[in-house]
Amino acid sequence: MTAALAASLSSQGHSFLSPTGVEIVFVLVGLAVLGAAVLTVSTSQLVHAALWLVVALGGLAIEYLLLTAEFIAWVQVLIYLGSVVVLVLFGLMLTRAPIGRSPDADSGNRWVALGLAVVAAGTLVTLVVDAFRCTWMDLPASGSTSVNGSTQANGEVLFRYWVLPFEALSVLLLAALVGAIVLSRRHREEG
Amino acid sequence: MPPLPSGSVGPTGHTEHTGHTGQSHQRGSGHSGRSGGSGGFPGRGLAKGLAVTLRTMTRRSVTDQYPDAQPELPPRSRGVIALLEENCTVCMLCARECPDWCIYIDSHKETLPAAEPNARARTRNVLDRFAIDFSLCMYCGICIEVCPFDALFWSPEFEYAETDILELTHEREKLREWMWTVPPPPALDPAAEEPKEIAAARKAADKLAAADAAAEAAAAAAQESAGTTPPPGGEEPAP
Amino acid sequence: MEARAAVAASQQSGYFHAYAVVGLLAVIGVLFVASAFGANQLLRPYAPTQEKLLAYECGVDPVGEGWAQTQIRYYVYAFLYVIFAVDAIYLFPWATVFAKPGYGAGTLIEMFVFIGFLAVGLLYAWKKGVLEWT
Amino acid sequence: MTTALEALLRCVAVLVVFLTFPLVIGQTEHKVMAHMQGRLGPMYAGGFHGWAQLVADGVKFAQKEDIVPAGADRRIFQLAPAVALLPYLLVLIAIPVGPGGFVGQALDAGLFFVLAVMGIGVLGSLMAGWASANKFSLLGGVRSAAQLLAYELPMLLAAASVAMAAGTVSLTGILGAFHWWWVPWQIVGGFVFFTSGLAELQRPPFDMPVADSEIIFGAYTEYTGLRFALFLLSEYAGILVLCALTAVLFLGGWHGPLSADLGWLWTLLKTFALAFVVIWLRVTYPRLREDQLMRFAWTFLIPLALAQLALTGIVKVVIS
Repeated sequence: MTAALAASLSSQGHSFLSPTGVEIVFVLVGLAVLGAAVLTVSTSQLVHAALWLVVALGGLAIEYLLLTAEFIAWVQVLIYLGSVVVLVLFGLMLTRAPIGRSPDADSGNRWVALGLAVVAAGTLVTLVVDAFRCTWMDLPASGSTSVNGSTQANGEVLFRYWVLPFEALSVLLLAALVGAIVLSRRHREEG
Repeated sequence: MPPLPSGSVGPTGHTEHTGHTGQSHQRGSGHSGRSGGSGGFPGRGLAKGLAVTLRTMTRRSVTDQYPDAQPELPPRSRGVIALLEENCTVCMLCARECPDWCIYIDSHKETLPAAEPNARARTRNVLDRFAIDFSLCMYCGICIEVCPFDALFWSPEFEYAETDILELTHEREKLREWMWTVPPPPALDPAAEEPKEIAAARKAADKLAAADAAAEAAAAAAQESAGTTPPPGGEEPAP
Repeated sequence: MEARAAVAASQQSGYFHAYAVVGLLAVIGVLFVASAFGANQLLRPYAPTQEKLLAYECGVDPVGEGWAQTQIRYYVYAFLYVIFAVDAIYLFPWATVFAKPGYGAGTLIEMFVFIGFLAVGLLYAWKKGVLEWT
Repeated sequence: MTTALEALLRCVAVLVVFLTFPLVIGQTEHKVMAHMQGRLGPMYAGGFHGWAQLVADGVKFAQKEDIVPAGADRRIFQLAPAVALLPYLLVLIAIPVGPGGFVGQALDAGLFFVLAVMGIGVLGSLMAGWASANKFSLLGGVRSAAQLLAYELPMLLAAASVAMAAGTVSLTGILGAFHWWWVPWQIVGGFVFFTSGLAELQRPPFDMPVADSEIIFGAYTEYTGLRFALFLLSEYAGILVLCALTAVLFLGGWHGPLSADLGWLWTLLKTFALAFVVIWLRVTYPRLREDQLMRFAWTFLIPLALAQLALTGIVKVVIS
């Protein structure tokens, strides 16, 4: 399979009519991510929702990989799976997530939420499609080891052109840090 | 608290904590633990701990390969309690002193006919049951200590595991059988004082012998009648 | 050098081939676990009793529900971690380029400024006693 | 087709290593721990010094009843061991053993991949802890999550230091750029990496999440049979991965005296020497308390890792 995949890659043209293995896998994983995401918001078991979120985020990481955004993919796994999800589970445990259904997990205005979600998704899709309509990005040619989304490529771009935002980010992170500490301390004084 | 001893332990004797180090007293002024101390570097205690385990690893292990090789038990090992039934007078001291109440004794009284016409008939306790429940016994040895007639002994035998806990109650036949495994009491030190019992027995035996000798001598003297002088009584002990 | 060339040759298809192999290993791993569970199902006895299915709490019947109040201060650590992890991620792309020609000391200082800000945050947390347990 | 076949072979080889090396480490632990305590350890199974003890254990585990507590969340409870185990299998493929492509699969972002995937394993503990419907399990699960959060960061920082030194995040690339003087240069980072790795694996003295004298066996309390065995396997596979990674990142992996053909031997030697250290530490030190654990990570390891980063950066810019 891999050989076929590689062969089809090397002779790849810009066409949706002859889908390559990568594109097929991309669509399949995308469907899985969609399913996991729907389950995340529709299940009435809190921890199950968090675990479905793990599946969705992990699937997204695979999508990144398929788009050759190697660096972002592993950041996704490291940050989102490794910590945000742990954080989510933490929160659930601290708020007494029971085993089994929690009937009060439904907020009651699910239709409003669904509408909002559809609007947001529509906006995003329109935006992305409109912005990159005919822009083709070459996935790596065979034989090259450097990928568009590799760590090094990211580093080059980041530290050559985007240094100031990068430094601003540190201030943002510092603000978040101080904010978290202040909030948690107030919480403790109250409790 | 750091995991290893620290605090106000004096410089001397600190090396004792490492157990069988075998090293001479290096100046152990630094207290172990992460804090380090005067003279030591931080983490000295941690390094010491590592050294101890590593050194132990290079030594021969002390494990007895038990089922393959019998262990060498020290004298007076507490394996199982043996009963010398003949010495038992059913005084019940052992059963009463047992902290676990694991000694069961049944007996009845028997009246012996009087030996002489004038004497009273005597009663004697006859042992019906003597059992020790080794599933309860905690091997404290109090019963053996309190027995005034030397009827209970430690035996070093320890292989009497059973698949049924009830089997661990050893009845008197079994307890009597254990007697055969009781080792002889250890020999005394060469210069030790003679045990009281032996001294008393010897004294009694000597007295008896002297009395016999005296009687014999008296008889001989009586036979040889008055003319001769009695034999010198120098060997006779003073009464 | 020959070896290097051989590596390059064997990795001709590069990126996608590499991750395809990783994916293949993932599939093999899942198959392994699944077959282990399957074989286990055939081998093992199944005799549940009510007592066996109780939660184990050192031999005492469980009291209350299977939920214990945990310390909220874990949560602060989790916050701290997320923020610092985001920071640490940036070290990797930086690490690959900062010593290359055209970057040099300037890039090093940029990163020091970045880390400096976060170190200030850590000091703040320390000072505020967040890192203390009690 | 040959490429596919070769890939399959490599994957199977990785699986075999994954299933046997942890057993070797486990048996070594049996023996080393015993001798460090003046004992002999297992002596019967297999005849010679009990070499087959873990095989026997495995057979026993496979035959035992698989109990799912009545109150448990069945699916998640059953899935948890697989989630804990598989990340280590995946990581193993990216670790280079010898020069010239002697690796499961070289990845460009190898270091990153390894760090990211290793972090997933803790989800298994967390799932197990929550799904068991047992107070002690839940405590254990939360503790292991807290431990991951505390120690992932110093690990990342220390790994970043190596990436800086080599100028790449590919594991083979790092080894290609290695010089012997990296060992003293990166020794602090190596210490931080190894220590936080130990803590992530929940090995003593960082075994708060399974503290058997306090919370029975933490998240794994309710597990029996094969699922329990898989959790144990994941622990020892974790030791293997951690030691191999430390050897590759900080001790030069396949680099060593003598001919380059023996590179794989050097990697193995270094890995097992580190595994010995893991066991040694377990025997020597008592368990840390939870607050000591947190303090150790945040106020000792992280500043140390940051200092190493600064040192690496300065030295690197100076010499380039």
